[in-house]
Amino acid sequence: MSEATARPSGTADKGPARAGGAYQKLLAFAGLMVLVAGFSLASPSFLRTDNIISILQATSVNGVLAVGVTLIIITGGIDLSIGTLMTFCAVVAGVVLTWMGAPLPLGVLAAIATGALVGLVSGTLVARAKIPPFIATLGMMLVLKGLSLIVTGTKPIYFNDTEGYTAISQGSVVGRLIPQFPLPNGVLVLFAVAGAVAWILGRTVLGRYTFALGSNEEAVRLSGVDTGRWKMAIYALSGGIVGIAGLLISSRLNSAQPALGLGYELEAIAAVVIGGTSLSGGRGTVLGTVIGALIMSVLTNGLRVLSVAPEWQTVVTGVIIIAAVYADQLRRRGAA
Amino acid sequence: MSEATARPSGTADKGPARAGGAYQKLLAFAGLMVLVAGFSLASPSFLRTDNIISILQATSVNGVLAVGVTLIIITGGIDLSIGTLMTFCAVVAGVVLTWMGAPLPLGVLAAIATGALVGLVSGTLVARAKIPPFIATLGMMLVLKGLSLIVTGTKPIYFNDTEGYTAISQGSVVGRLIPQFPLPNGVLVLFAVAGAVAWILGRTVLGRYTFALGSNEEAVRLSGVDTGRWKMAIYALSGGIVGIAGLLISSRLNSAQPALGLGYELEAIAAVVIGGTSLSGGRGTVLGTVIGALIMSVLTNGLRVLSVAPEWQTVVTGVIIIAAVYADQLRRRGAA
Amino acid sequence: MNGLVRMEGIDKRFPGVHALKSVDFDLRAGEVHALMGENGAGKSTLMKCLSGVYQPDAGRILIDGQAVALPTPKAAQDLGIGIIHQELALMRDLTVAQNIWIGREPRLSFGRIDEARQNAEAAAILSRMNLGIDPRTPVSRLTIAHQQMVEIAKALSYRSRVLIMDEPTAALNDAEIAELFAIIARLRAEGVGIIYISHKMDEIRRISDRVTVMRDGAHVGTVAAAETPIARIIAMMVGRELTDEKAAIPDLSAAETALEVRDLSRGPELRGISFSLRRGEILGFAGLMGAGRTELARAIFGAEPADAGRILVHGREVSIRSPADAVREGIGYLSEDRKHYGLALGMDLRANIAMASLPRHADAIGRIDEQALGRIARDYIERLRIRTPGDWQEVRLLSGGNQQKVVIAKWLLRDCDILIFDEPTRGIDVGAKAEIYRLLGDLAAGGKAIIVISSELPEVLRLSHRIAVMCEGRLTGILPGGASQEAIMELATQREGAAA
Amino acid sequence: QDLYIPLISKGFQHQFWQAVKTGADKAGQEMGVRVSFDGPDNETQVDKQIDMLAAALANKPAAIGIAALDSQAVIPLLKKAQAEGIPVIAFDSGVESDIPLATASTDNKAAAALAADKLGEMIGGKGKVAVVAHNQTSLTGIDRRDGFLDQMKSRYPEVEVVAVEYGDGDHLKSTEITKAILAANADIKGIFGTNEGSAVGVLNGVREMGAKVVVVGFDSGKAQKDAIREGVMAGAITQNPVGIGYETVKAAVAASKGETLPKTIDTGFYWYDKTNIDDPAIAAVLYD
Ligand SMILES: Nc1ncnc2c1ncn2[C@@H]1O[C@H](COP(=O)(O)OP(=O)(O)OP(=O)(O)O)[C@@H](O)[C@H]1O
Ligand SMILES: Nc1ncnc2c1ncn2[C@@H]1O[C@H](COP(=O)(O)OP(=O)(O)OP(=O)(O)O)[C@@H](O)[C@H]1O
Ligand SMILES: [Mg+2]
Ligand SMILES: [Mg+2]
Repeated sequence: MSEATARPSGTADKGPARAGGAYQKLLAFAGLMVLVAGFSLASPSFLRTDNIISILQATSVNGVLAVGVTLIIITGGIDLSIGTLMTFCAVVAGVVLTWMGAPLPLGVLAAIATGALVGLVSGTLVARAKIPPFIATLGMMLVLKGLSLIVTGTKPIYFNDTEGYTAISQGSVVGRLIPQFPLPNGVLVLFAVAGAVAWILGRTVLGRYTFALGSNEEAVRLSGVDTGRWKMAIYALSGGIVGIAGLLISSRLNSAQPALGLGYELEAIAAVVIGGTSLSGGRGTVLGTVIGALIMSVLTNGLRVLSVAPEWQTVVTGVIIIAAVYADQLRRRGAA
Repeated sequence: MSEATARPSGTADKGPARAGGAYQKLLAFAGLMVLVAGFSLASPSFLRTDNIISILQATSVNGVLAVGVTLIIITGGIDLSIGTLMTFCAVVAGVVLTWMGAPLPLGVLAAIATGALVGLVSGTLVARAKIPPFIATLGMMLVLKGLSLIVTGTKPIYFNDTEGYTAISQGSVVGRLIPQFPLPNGVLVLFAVAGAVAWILGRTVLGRYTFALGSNEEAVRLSGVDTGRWKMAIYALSGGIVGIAGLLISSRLNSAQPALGLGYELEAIAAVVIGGTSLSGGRGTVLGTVIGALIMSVLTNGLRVLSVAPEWQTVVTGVIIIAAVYADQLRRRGAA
Repeated sequence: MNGLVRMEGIDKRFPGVHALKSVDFDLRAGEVHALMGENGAGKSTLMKCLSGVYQPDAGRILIDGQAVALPTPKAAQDLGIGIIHQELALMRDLTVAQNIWIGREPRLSFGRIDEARQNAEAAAILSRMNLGIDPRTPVSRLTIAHQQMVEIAKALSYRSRVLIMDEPTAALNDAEIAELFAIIARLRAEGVGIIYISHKMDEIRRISDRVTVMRDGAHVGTVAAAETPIARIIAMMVGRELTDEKAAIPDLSAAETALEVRDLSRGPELRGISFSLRRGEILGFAGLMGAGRTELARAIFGAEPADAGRILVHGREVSIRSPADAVREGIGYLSEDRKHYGLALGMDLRANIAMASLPRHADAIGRIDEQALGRIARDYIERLRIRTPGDWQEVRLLSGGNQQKVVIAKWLLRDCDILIFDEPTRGIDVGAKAEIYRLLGDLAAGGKAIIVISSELPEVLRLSHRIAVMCEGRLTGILPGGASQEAIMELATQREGAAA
Repeated sequence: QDLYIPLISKGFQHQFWQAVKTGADKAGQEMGVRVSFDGPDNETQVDKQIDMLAAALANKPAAIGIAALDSQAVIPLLKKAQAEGIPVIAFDSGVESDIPLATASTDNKAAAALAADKLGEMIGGKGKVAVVAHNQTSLTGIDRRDGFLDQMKSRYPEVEVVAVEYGDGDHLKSTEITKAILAANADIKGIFGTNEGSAVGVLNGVREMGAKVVVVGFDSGKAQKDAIREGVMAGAITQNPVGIGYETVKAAVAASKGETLPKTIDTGFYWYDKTNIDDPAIAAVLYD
C-alpha cells in the first residue's frame, strides 16, 4: 500500500487558486469599464478631465467609509453607525479646531481618535457583551446622531479660522506637479487608506484574524486566540478610518454639518457588497470595495450628466446595480 | 444502553427545552414591560387608553412589515426593498381605486398581488440568478422608489372617492363592541398577519423550509428539495405581506405618498432583530418580532409624551435598544 | 512511565443529558490510551473538559500531579494539551498554512506575518506526513480527508505533551491511516501521551497500550490492550455480545437493472464512467482518496451535474440537473460530509429526519402532520440507537456518531429505490455499524439498489455483492463480492498508461 | 399652572426649523407658557408626523401648532383635537380644513418667483439655468421649484432651464449634483438652490469646478451669509422663520384663552444680497 501514499495526494485537491488570479482581477473592472464606456459614448462631457476628477472626488468619502466597513464585514459583522460616526468625528474636529482653537494636526488627531474610540465601544458591545453587530451599531448610530446635534446645538461648525483645513480634501498636491490634472487630495487619501487597509488585510496578523473570524469564529477561539480582543481592535481600526472620512467630508464642506450622515452607511455597505465582499464574512478585498464605490459614483454622475430625470435615475441605478453584480456572478461561475 | 434509548421516546414531546418554554416566552416581554412601567411612572398621560391605542396603531405598519421580513431573515436573507415596496403597493391601490375607480376589494387585491409579484421577482433574482439578497433587494428598493414617483407624477394619490378605504386601518370593529376601547382595525390586521405567519412558520412545509434554508441551504438542496422554488415562494409571501402594510399606511394617511418608504426597511429589520431573530438565519419567531416592534413604538411614543427634545430622543432610543437586547442576552445565557 | 494527566470524578450535565457521571481517567507519558464507547457515551465531552472547551460541573484535573484550572482552550494549550476535534474546526476561507499556524503566526516587524516561513514550515510538516498538499491551498478546496489531515498537522505543530485525537481516522483511508500511525509511534517514542478515540476496532489493537471504555457517561473499565480480546472490549462497550454474520451473496443475474450509467464525464474528475446496478444489489465503490467516487455520486445525484454521459433509471433515460430531479427519479444520496451537506444543525432531529420527505407528511394546504413525524422520528431513534433526550433536540448538540445516524434516518425515511451511501458509517460505533449493515442488507433483499462508497475496505468487502474500483476519475474494474484486498488495491492504483 | 403648547413641525435638524424653534421658545418665555418642538427626520415621513401629533394630543395641551407634511393626512387627528377643545394653529404651510384657527406662513411660491426675477435679471434675461431643489415631493420643495419655473417661463422666455435635480438638502449630495450639471452644461449661467443645504451645495460645486455662475439661494445660514457678503452668491430669499415660530405660539396662547384670531398671519419673505444684508430689517430675519 505504501507506494500509493505518495501519489494520490498530488492530484487530490484543486490546488491553490492563484493561476487565473491576475486575469480575474482585471475582469473585475469589467462592469466599471462597461459603464464608463457607455457613458462616454452617450455624452461627450463625461470623459472630460474635470468630470473625471469630480467622479473621483465624489468617490472619496464613500470610498473611505466603504474601506473601513469592509473590515467589519469580512469578520461577518456589519456597522450601521459609520454614517453618523463620520459626522460625529467631523463635529469633534470642529469643536477642537474652531471652538478651542487648537492647531490643525490636533484636530485631525481628535477626529481619528474619536472614531477609533467609538469603534472600540461598538467592538466591545459586539465582542464582550455579545450584542449582535446589527443592534450594537444601530444603537450607536442613533446615539451618535443625537450627540452630534446636541454638541453643536444643531448648528454647523465652520472651519473658517483653521488655515489649511479645506486643503485636506480639496487642495491638490498632484495639481502642483501636473497642472492639467489637479487631482484633489481627498482622492489621494482614499488611495492611501485603501492601500494601507489592503496591506493590513494581506500581510498582518490583524488582517489574518479579520478573515479567520469571519470564516469560523469558533475555530479561531478553539485555536487559543482571544477573539474578543482582536474583534475590538478591528472595530477600532475601522472607526479610525471612519474618522478620516469625517475629516474628508467636513474639509470638503468647510463645515461639520451635524444633521448629515444618515444613509451614508447603506451606500458604503452597498459599495462593499458590489465589490464582491460577502456579507456572511470570511472573504473580501479592498480593491473590490474601491471598484464598488467607483461603480456607484460613475453611475450617479453619468446619469446626471445625461440629465436623466431624477426619478428615472433611481430606477436605472437599481437595475444597473443588479445587472453589474449578476454579470460578476456569471464571470465567477465561468471562472470557477 | 437500552434504557437510555427507551427513555427519550416516551417523554419526547415535552422535553426540558420545552418545559421552560412558556416561562421563557413570558420573560421575553420583560424588556417591553420595564419600558411600559417606566413611562407610566414618568407620565400620567402614557397609560391613557387613547395613548395606548396610538402606540398600537403606530406599531401596526412597522409590525406588519417586520413580520413580513422576518420570513426572509429566517432564510438567511435580507430585504431592503420593503419600505419602497410598501409605498409602491399603496400607489397601485391608488391607481386602481382612485384613477380607475375600481371597487375596494379589487384595490386591496391589487396591492397584495403587486407585493407578491415584486417579492417573486426579488426571490427569483436571489434564488435563480444567485444575486446576494442584499444587492437584489437594494436594486429593487431603488427601482420601486423611482417607479412610485414616476407612476404618480410625484404627487400623492388621495382615496377620497373610495368609501371605506380609511376604515381598513382607522375604523374600529372592536370599538363598535367595546366603545371604551376603540382599537383601530389596523392593529387587528397586524395581529391577524402575525398569527397567520406564526402558523405558517410553525406548522407548514413552507415554514419548515424557511427555517431549513436559513440553517443549511446546501443540506436542504441535497435532500432533494427544490430550494429555489421554495425561496421564491417565501419572498412572494413576504411581498404580499408588505402589500398589506401598503394598504394600512395608505389607509391611515388616506393617500398613497409616493416619496415615503425609504428608511422603513431599517426600522422593520431592527424590530426583527430586537425580537431575537438572528440575521444569519435559521432561527426566529413572529412573537419576538411583534414584541420588537412594540418596544420600538413604546420607546418613541413614551419619549414624545415626556416631550424629550428630539435630539435626546434619538440618543435615548439608541441606548435603550442596546440595553434591551443586552438584557435579553443575559436572560438567555442564564437560561441556557 | 509516570502519570501525566489525571482526571478525577469529572461530572458534566447538559440540559436533558447527564453526559459525564463522575468519570476517572488517567494518561501516562509515552503511552497511547484508547478511549472507547458507543456513540454518545461521553468521550468527546470528556476530552473537551480536558482541553478547556467545557468546564466540568464537578471533579478535578491534574497535570503532573498538580491540580490545574482550564478555563479556556488557550489555557490548555499553554499546559501542553493539544486536541484534534472530532468535528473539524477549520477556517475554510483560509489556506492550509494559515490554518495550521492560526494564533501563532511567525511575525515580522509591524505585526506583519512571515508568510514565507509559515508556508515553509507548514510544507515541512505536511511532507513529514507524506502529504503533497500545497500549503497555500484554501481549505475549502480540500476533500474531507485532507481537511482531517490538516487538522492533524495543526495539532502536531503545537508540539504538545498531551495529544488528544478524537476520531482522527473517521474520514481517512488505509494509506493515510498508516501514515498517521507512523506519526503516533514517533510521538510515543518521544514521550508524548496520546489519547486516541476511534470506532475502528482493529486500530485499537494496532496502536494502543491501554483501553478505557465508557458507557452512558460512566467509566466502565480500563484494560491493557494487548491482553484483552476485542470481543471483550466490545462487550464492555455495548453491554452484550454482538453477532455480525455476512449474508450469502444472492444470485442477481435475473434481477432487473435499476440504474445504468453510460460514459458519465465531467472535466478531469470523471472520465467516461459506465456501470449498471441491479435491484437487490449492493455495489461497493472502492478507491483511494480523491479517486472520484464522491464526484461520481454527486454527478449521478445532480448535485454537480455531469458534462456528458447518460443515466438510465429502470431502463428509461432520465435528465438529472438537480438533486430534486434525482429524488423525483427515486435516487437518494447520503453525503460524506454530514456537517456541511447533510444536516441543518440548528434544527431538531424530527425536522432533519423529515427533511427529504416533508411533502409526503403534509396535507393539501401544506400543514405538516407533526404527530406522525414525531412517531417516525422516535421510531428511528430507537432503531438506530440514537442517543438523545428526545426528537426535539437540536442536532448540533448530538455526538458526532449520533448525527451521522440522523442523516441515515433521513434517507431511510425517504424510501428511494436507488440509494447512494457515501461513507455511511463515518464515526459510528461497532454496535450501530452492525445494525446499519443489517439494515442495508434488508433493504437490498427488499429490492432496493444500493451503492456504498467506503474508504474502509473491510466494510466494502463485508457489504458488497460486487465491488467497483476507481482510480483518478476512471472506473478501473468491477470485481465480484468475494474479491481479495490485493485485487482491489491493484485496480485502485491502476494509473493511466501504467496498465491497460 | 403652566400652559403647554407643543409644536409639531416638518423637521428639526435644519437651520430653518431651528430658527422657527428659536422664535417659538422666545414667545414661550415672554408669555410664560411651556413650548415643545418636535418633528420627523425628513419631509417624507408623513405617518411619523401623525404619530407625533397623536403623542402630543395625549398630553392634553392648551393648544397645538402644526406644520403639516400632508395637509389631508392630519385631518382626522385635528378633528379629534377639535372635539377635545384643543385649539389648532397651522404654521409654515396650511391645512385643507377650517379647523386651524389661524395659519402663520409665507407664500413659498411667490418667494421663489422673486428668486426667479432676480436671477433672470442678473443673467440678462437669457441663457441656461438649473435648479437644485431640496425635495421632489414636499410642499415647500414643490412650491419653490414651481414658483421659480413658472416665473421664469412667463417673465424670461429666453431662459432655458436645463436641469432640475433633487439633493435632499444634503450639502454633499447637492455639491455632486451641481458638479454634474456643470460638467454637462459648461455654458450655464445661473443656478438656484431651494434651501440652505441646496444653496450651500451649489456654492461648493461651483467653487470646486471653478465655474462662473450666478448662484441664488434660499433661506439663511452662516455659510450663505458669508458667501453673499463675499459676492460669491448673488443673493437669496429668506423667510422669517423666527417670526413664524413666534407668531404661532402667540396665536396659540391667544386661542387657548378663547380670543379670536385672523385667519392668516403672513410673516413675509425678503430678498437679500450684498447691498442690504446688514440692513436692520433684513438682519432681523436672518439667522445661522
Ligand atoms: N468540495 C470539493 N471542492 C473541491 N474539490 C473537490 C471537492 N470534493 C472533491 N473534490 C475533488 O474532486 C476529486 C475527486 O474527489 P472525490 O472526493 O470524489 O474522491 P473520493 O474517491 O470520494 O475520495 P475521498 O475518499 O477523498 O472521498 C478530487 O480531485 C478532489 O480534490
Ligand atoms: N453542548 C451539548 N448540549 C447538550 N448535550 C450535549 C452537548 N454536548 C454533548 N451532549 C450530549 O452528551 C452526550 C455525550 O456526547 P459526546 O459527544 O461526548 O459523545 P461521544 O462519546 O463523543 O460520541 P461519538 O462516538 O458519537 O462521538 C451525548 O448524548 C450528546 O448528545
Ligand atoms: Mg465524539
Ligand atoms: Mg469521497
